[in-house]
Amino acid sequence: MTCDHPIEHLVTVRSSRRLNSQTTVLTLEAPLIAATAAPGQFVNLSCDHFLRRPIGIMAVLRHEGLVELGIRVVGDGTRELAQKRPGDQLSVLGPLGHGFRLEGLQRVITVGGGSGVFPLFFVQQVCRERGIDALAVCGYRSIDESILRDEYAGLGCQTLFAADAGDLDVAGHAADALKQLLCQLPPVPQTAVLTCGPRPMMQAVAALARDYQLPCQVSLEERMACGIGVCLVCACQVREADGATGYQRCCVDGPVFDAEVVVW
Amino acid sequence: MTCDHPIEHLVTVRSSRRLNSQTTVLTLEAPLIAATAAPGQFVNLSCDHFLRRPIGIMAVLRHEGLVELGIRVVGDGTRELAQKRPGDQLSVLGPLGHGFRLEGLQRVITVGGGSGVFPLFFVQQVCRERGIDALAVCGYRSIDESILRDEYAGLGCQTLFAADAGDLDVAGHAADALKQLLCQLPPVPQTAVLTCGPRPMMQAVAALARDYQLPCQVSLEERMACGIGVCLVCACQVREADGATGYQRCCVDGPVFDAEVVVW
Amino acid sequence: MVTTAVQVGSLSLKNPVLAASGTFGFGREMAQYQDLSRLGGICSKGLTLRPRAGNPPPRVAETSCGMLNSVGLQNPGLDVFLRDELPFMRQQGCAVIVNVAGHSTDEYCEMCRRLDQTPVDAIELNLSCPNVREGCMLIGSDARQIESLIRQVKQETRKPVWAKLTPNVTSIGDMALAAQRGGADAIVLINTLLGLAIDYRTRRPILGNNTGGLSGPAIKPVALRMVAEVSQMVDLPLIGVGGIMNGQDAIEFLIAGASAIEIGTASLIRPTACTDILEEMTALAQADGVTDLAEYRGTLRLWGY
Amino acid sequence: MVTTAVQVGSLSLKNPVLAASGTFGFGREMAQYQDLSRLGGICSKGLTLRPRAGNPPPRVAETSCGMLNSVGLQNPGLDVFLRDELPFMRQQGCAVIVNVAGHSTDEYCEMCRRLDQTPVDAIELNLSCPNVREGCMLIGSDARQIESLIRQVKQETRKPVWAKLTPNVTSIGDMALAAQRGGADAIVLINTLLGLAIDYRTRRPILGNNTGGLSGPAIKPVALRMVAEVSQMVDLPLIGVGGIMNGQDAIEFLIAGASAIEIGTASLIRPTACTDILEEMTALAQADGVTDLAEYRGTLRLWGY
Ligand SMILES: Cc1cc2nc3c(=O)[nH]c(=O)nc-3n(C[C@H](O)[C@H](O)[C@H](O)COP(=O)(O)OP(=O)(O)OC[C@H]3O[C@@H](n4cnc5c(N)ncnc54)[C@H](O)[C@@H]3O)c2cc1C
Ligand SMILES: Cc1cc2nc3c(=O)[nH]c(=O)nc-3n(C[C@H](O)[C@H](O)[C@H](O)COP(=O)(O)OP(=O)(O)OC[C@H]3O[C@@H](n4cnc5c(N)ncnc54)[C@H](O)[C@@H]3O)c2cc1C
Ligand SMILES: Cc1cc2nc3c(=O)[nH]c(=O)nc-3n(C[C@H](O)[C@H](O)[C@H](O)COP(=O)(O)O)c2cc1C
Ligand SMILES: Cc1cc2nc3c(=O)[nH]c(=O)nc-3n(C[C@H](O)[C@H](O)[C@H](O)COP(=O)(O)O)c2cc1C
Ligand code: FES
Ligand code: FES
Repeated sequence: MTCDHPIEHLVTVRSSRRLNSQTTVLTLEAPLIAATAAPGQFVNLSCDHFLRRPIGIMAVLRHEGLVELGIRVVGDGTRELAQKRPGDQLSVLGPLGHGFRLEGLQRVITVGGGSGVFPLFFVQQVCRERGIDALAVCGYRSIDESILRDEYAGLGCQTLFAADAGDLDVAGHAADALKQLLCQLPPVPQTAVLTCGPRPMMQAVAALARDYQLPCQVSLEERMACGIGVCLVCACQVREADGATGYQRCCVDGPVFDAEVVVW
Repeated sequence: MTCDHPIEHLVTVRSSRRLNSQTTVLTLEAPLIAATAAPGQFVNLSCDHFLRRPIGIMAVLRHEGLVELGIRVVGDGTRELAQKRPGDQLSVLGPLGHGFRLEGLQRVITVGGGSGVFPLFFVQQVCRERGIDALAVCGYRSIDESILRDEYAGLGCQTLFAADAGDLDVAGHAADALKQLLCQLPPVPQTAVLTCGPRPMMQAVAALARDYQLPCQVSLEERMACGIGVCLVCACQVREADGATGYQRCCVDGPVFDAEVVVW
Repeated sequence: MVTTAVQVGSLSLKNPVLAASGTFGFGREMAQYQDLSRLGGICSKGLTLRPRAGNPPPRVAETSCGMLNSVGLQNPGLDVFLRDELPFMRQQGCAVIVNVAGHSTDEYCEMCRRLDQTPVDAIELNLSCPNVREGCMLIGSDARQIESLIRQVKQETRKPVWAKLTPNVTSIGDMALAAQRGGADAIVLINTLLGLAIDYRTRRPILGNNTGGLSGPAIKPVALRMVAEVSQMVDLPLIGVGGIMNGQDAIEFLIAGASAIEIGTASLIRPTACTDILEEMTALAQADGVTDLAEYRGTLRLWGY
Repeated sequence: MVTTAVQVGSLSLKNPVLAASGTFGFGREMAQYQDLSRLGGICSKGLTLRPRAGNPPPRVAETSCGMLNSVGLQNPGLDVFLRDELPFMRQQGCAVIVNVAGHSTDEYCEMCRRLDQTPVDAIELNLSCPNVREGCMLIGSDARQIESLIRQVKQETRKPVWAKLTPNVTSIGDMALAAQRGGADAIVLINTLLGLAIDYRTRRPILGNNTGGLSGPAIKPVALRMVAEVSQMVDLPLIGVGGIMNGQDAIEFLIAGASAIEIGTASLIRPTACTDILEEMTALAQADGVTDLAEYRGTLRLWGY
């Protein structure tokens, strides 16, 4: 029980790639994280502020020992992270959390909204590695705010892009695009819907999956401190086995939960 | 009364020159400060810590608009300042305080101890500009800890270097060297002793000056916050005109005081 | 354009930004760096009846996101203030609030009586200085003494009397209620938290007075809580102070229930903090579509109520 | 080699570093990242007699050099703790301190009675949780209730009883004296300061519970002051907590009078904070020529005394 499992890593920024005015992909030299991370897991990054910032893992390059993170600037911490330059160092805890469960699945449909497309890209990467059939739905506000479109298109699977503004494949939310996809899709056993994005979008996706009797996993966000399960500040309300509701820790019991247990 | 006199300057580091393991000279692009600074004045520098750090002005290059600061690393704030690189920016308040009074002097003897030699170098610079005869005494722990020796030697005036360790001109403190100097020095009217360094050294220098009936000005250090006279935290005990002791503000009433008023 | 004028009881301020006591002197030095007529007002350095030398140095210790001070009310005394400083302050074109501290009820009363005859806009009773042994914080930690002091002081002056409270109490609400009962015209929250810093090498307190008052962003959450707590309990105008460093902080205090705010330690880091913060407030309001800063006041919507 | 063993009353600790309650869980997660036998001890997450779900999220708000939490004593209840967690904690090779909170004296007593029969090393009475409406901080803000609670609890158990006090009081000394009169074996200073954070856009408190407890380096000066103040007033061993982020901070608390220290929020930023800080303490001691960490205790030399 008293192993010295390294959880804190001092990592160097390899490169930084700006996607648009609000979003940046950071590539970190973090071989230990790259070696063990599973899709849906996240890291907790130091910045100039008091608390760390949780960011999902977008992709790993295992051989190069690199980890990619997609960062959307919403406040001072993410702004600072998006401004990191090659050679900068930061302290990273990870990989953290309970990711998506892919075991036993034959087909996966990822449904991402906004920066939710980042961690789902890692799901796609792993599905390819494991030979799981995978389709993708990505929703954005508009073509201008769309991100990772080339990367998703490059996956070579069926991919639908939706935009509220109507300037991509489907006009509407990611859930609308998912509906369109599910209508035409021949049923395959062991199909699951995995979703990440704004809460109302995930709720709509979960409802749709339920209608189609597909299991659904959702990646929740909650304000965190430790990220490792000791402080209980990241409580998510879930339905327990006995039907009562209770709190689970987003950081270690999640961030990925079965849609069925989530109390929306 | 409602002028907008700029007191805060966002300045860029032009260069940084390491003198020894503990001391660095920073050159800042600060034309407004360079234009108006007088010897004995200081600046208050932003760093990663909550309060600014007061640092004396070591020299100005008025034509280039540059200000030189000599920084001795004693804690986290000075460590960070000493690590600044060309191009880094920092917020600087200055020039601040009441410097040395050179008006009417015909000869000046500067007596510096340790990092006290920094601000006195600026005195020497201005004495040359104004045609005031100036001599210098610089005291250090040892030759290894000595700083600005070439610069002082390059002034072309009589300069004595003292070291406790005995490995420079005079074995002993700066006050011992001053004594040696005063013994051999033909008296000149309007001579003053200006000193900066550790408090006990300045006290000894002041006593010696008194013995020789020379006016003496000392540059005091006190913990500061605002540096501009509004918070009263930088109290120095002085003897008032009526003989009673009271507090004056190191930052604006000083940092340079007549040795006569200082309560040691 | 954003309307900035606010009322603190009967006193009209051109905007809600006041310079806090003890971090702005009497405005003289600050006037070199900014146009003081842009401020809502200035609270003088804390005054006592007779001159005070203050505490032995060092008087400041840096802490994480804050500082301790132990100035101990160094001031020239009321007479010198009235003669040498008030005329200058009065000329600056903003409200003049005089911060007064006494050893005893009598001293507070005498100072207020004398100030009644002067052109000051309001009297801020410092019931909260942690750096002097006598009076002040002792009175300010006891609801009965607060009430009785204010009641007596109010007999001596028709000027608005503001009660500046200390956070070093079990129930700030009880102290505020006492101030209200005594007849205070406004409540100022908060003065500094009592703290200690140690030099681990010398094993000595850093401050010559051993302890000092903690100010700066470190205390903002405590100040904000006290403003929100008191705003639910009393009907008086509140003035929020504690760790305000920028326009957003200032607006948070208005939302919590303050009619005006005071800027303390921020002025020590940045001499133009008061005027900068006012500009930031109006810029944020504009971006928010708020046309009058007073609209923010007390708009905090608590959860579950 | 630096001797690290310290005594807290009758309890011997292999070193003065304890993990504070609420920031270390029951040690299970932390055991993955460090050898817990290197610690002096672990204080359990605050326990109540019956399971508690805790407060609605969000439960954390970042502040300048600190954070607010409003967990609200989420815990599985004493029974589940004794069955599922205590055996694991007991195996880690360090002292086990159980942090207990009750709605009422009866609950505190019942929990202590039950803990008396278990292999825990000490009971830390949480008289200071700012995040629950009942009991706890209310009791902890009233000297009489503190005294009477501890007196009754001491009837129920022979385990050392530590009183963990809240800083949200007018006189921490009075509370500590009351704990001493009641028969406490040690005093733990401090729990969190009550604070508020506001989202200025939504005009809502950030925390689902509206207010929360402020912890981290922001509060260190207050904690240090309270330890020094209480150490001059009571004869009990003190345990210092509040904003300790490194070995130097920890030693400052020893100098102020603490026999041991607890690391809270630092563990959330850095999972190995407790073991790191112990290492830093011994390295500093070595550099100082101090051969026994206990030598630091209470060596603060105040000015002017
Ligand atoms: C498991 C998880 C995975 C995430 N993955 C990504 C990702 O891949 N890409 C990405 O751009 N963002 C991601 N986020 C959101 C990201 O953590 C926040 O945007 C970020 O913390 C905001 O910090 P800030 O300083 O910019 O904003 P501020 O609003 O200034 O932050 C203030 C405080 O609130 C917290 N906070 C604010 N928004 C959030 C939020 N949405 N979730 C959690 N805490 C928040 C901050 O961590 C900080 O403590 C993820 C969040 C979680 C919980
Ligand atoms: C008028 C004046 C001129 C100075 N000129 C120079 C100079 O030219 N070169 C130089 O190297 N140093 C100079 N100093 C000293 C310098 O300000 C301190 O060494 C520096 O503030 C230490 O900061 P720190 O973070 O490294 O140390 P820390 O000890 O970590 O600082 C903690 C706090 O104490 C204050 N403090 C610590 N030591 C001093 C000190 N000696 N004087 C004032 N405040 C202190 C810091 O400013 C800070 O607020 C001067 C000080 C004054 C008052
Ligand atoms: C150096 C200093 C001196 C102070 N002097 C006084 C004073 O004389 N009277 C007073 O009521 N408050 C005084 N205060 C308290 C401030 O006015 C203010 O209430 C407190 O610092 C919290 O606000 P801040 O965090 O913005 O500084 C002083 C504060 C500082 C930092
Ligand atoms: C998330 C969190 C949960 C806490 N839970 C408890 C608790 O259950 N019982 C308790 O006595 N103190 C609790 N505390 C208080 C800490 O034990 C400690 O007293 C306080 O945080 C100050 O120390 P620090 O600044 O090192 O965190 C909690 C603190 C935090 C941050
Ligand atoms: S963030 Fe601490 S338990 Fe989840
Ligand atoms: S540092 Fe503020 S008055 Fe001198």
